[in-house]
Amino acid sequence: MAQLVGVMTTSHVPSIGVAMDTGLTFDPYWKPLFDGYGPAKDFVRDLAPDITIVVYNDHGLEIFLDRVPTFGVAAAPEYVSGDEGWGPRNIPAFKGDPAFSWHLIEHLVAQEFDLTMYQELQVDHGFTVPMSIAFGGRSGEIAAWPTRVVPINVNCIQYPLPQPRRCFKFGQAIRRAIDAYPGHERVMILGTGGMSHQLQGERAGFMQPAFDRMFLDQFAPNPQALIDLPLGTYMKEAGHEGAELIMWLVARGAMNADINEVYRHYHVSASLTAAGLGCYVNA
Amino acid sequence: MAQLVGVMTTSHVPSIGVAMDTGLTFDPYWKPLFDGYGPAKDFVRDLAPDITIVVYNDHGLEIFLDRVPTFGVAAAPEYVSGDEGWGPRNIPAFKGDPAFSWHLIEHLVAQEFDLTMYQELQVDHGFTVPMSIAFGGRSGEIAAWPTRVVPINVNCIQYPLPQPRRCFKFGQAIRRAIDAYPGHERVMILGTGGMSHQLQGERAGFMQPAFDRMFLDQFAPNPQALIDLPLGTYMKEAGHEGAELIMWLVARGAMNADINEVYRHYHVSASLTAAGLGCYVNA
Amino acid sequence: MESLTDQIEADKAIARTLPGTYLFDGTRAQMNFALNKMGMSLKHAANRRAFKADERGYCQQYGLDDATTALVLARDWIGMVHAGGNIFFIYKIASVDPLTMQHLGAQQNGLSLEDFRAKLNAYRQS
Amino acid sequence: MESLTDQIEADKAIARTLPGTYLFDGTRAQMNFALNKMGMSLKHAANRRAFKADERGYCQQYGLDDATTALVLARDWIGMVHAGGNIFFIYKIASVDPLTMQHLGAQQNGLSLEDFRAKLNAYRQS
Ligand SMILES: [Fe+3]
Ligand SMILES: [Fe+3]
Repeated sequence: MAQLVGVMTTSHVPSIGVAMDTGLTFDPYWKPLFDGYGPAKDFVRDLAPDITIVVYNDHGLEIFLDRVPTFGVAAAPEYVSGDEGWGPRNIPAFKGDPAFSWHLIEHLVAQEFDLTMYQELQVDHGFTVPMSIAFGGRSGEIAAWPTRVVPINVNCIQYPLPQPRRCFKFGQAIRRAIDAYPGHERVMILGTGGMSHQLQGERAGFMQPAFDRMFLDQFAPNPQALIDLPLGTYMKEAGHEGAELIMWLVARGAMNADINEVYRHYHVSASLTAAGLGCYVNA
Repeated sequence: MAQLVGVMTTSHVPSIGVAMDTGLTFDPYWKPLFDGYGPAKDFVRDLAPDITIVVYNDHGLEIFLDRVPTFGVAAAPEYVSGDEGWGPRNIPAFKGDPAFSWHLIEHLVAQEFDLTMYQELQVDHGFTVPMSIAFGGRSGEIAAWPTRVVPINVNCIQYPLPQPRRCFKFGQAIRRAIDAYPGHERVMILGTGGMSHQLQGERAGFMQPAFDRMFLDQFAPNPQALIDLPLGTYMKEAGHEGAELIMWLVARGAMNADINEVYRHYHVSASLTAAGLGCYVNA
Repeated sequence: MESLTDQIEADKAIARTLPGTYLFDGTRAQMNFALNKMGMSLKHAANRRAFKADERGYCQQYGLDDATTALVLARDWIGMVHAGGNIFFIYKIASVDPLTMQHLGAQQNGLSLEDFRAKLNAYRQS
Repeated sequence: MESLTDQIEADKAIARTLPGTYLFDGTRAQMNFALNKMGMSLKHAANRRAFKADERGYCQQYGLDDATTALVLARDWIGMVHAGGNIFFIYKIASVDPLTMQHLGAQQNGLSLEDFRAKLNAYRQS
């Protein structure tokens, strides 16, 4: 069977992508953030995943308000960085794994998750920035991705978002599907989004490091405390867009009850976003 | 609270729409089918629903294989008949009820159904033909629809389809949402699709009246027997496309355990499809 | 205890072993995406006109391989199904002619339209 | 026992009572669909060029009302949010100029860019 070898969680912010793509990672503003990514890159390199499941949300590249899916799983042979309005990122295309994706889809629908199934999908900064952080060099540079990918998108733009509890269960179901895959692939999950940030309204720029630190403290030993929080509380404590933290809960749900935190980094801020990162393995 | 006043279930076939729209309903081939619709029209007229929830599947009008949702609920102000390849049907537009639709969406996502939410949607024969059967005159003719509508689509074109069990639970969740609506609307559910038919492969034209009659016999008193059948069995006994019967199970799930069958009609065949219809009320 | 995978495979196996049936799952959905996409495009009247004006060119524009293009030009429905066509998308090709689903059913069965209709009508006795 | 509706309403009430926050639920999603659709269209470079060439005409083409068109022309981000704009779709309008999310944050706060950046940087102490 395939094996879940580890999880990395990280914020995703367009300007982190811009900093990487325009050579600003040694700039005084950005250096503390990128310095903090080093050990995570080592962690991911040592995990050497054959397949990386990226749990992210689309921010208006592929999903508009005419049709918003709660959960989507993609099964395309390839995914490219799309144009969100400021041109696509100049990065290599991502190779998919349709056989693994369809296995996931079949096992998730059988477990009563009402997915949208994609055979064509472009990916936005929510996907590409975490991939560059995880797999790219100091400035995100990379000639070819050393892993196949499965994009899984979660609705974070239009209420009702899926409940934290549902996201955690979704992760549990993903894990069952990984364990049931008849291959020997090493699988990593990249949980993205958050931490505290708000982009819209007079409250734009709101962050709350105390809440983020609580979230990071509870994530490994006591996820139940995080699952029990209502979405409204996420929006209150982490900002209207900080509710993206539900995607970290998908990744947590896929892990064992007991996990070890290998590395943590927290930096305020990347533009309007409090940038957190964690590396975890099953205990 | 709003009230579920009744359910009608019916097959949906493009050629039934063509027969209505081209004045063929008194033609010897079509007359027995349309004669059978009469009592159902009376049933629906007496129910006088303010809102009709139409559970149907899209057949390549709005949904292509690039992006297939398992369950979708629409919240548009209006829905028009779309062009499936032979021109749109010349029928009035359907008025939506966004407030009711959003209530449904919020209550379904809270019950862990991972919906796709639509704010723009055209409807195909899967939706329009049952509406004409239920609300139109002898030949489907109608000047304006006497009900607001909520389209709910269910994936019936790409495996994995949702399991029969999941469809029934979806119906149960829809019922809870109807009961929780703070209005006095009379709500009808129109469950569409089936009965036995197969369109693709050398087995095209397959029908199985014995299975359909069993399904109709069990539908009211013993839906559990139908829920327990795997999807593969539906495809075997009712044909590859006959698995659309899962949408009848959504409607059944929304009703009480005890229901009364008010009317039943079964006609073999409308083109390649065994055409069944049922009218039900809670006991 | 039967595993989740066993349940899924058992379910698919029923449909996969039916004669003349091609379970439209992920495997088939990938098989000829271009053909189905071309069919889907014909929901637009302007595209139907373009297809009629130059069927071969239209197929090439949608990236169909030569074998699939030949099936489209020959209106070989069962061939298209074997090649990964989904009935709802290839039916849009038929609608251009226009042909009905009965024509597609007859051709897939290797029957004349008349014989296929007789076969359908025979169910009335059952 | 708290009903499902009570739970949903309680959840939304938290977000709805936050100062300077506009829960993007169905009510807001309906409020100005045209504005968000226009913003979404700017993911295509050709549309960005068309917008730049004639902003007012472009807004009219997407069915924006006069009040909303005025907000777009004035780059009044907080006005657009109040009018039902979703930040991810109106951000595509900003990207044409180009402005960054910091510009939008500053304007929504009624601050200069410099003061807004100072506000963000102040979180480093916490
Ligand atoms: Fe995000
Ligand atoms: Fe159908």
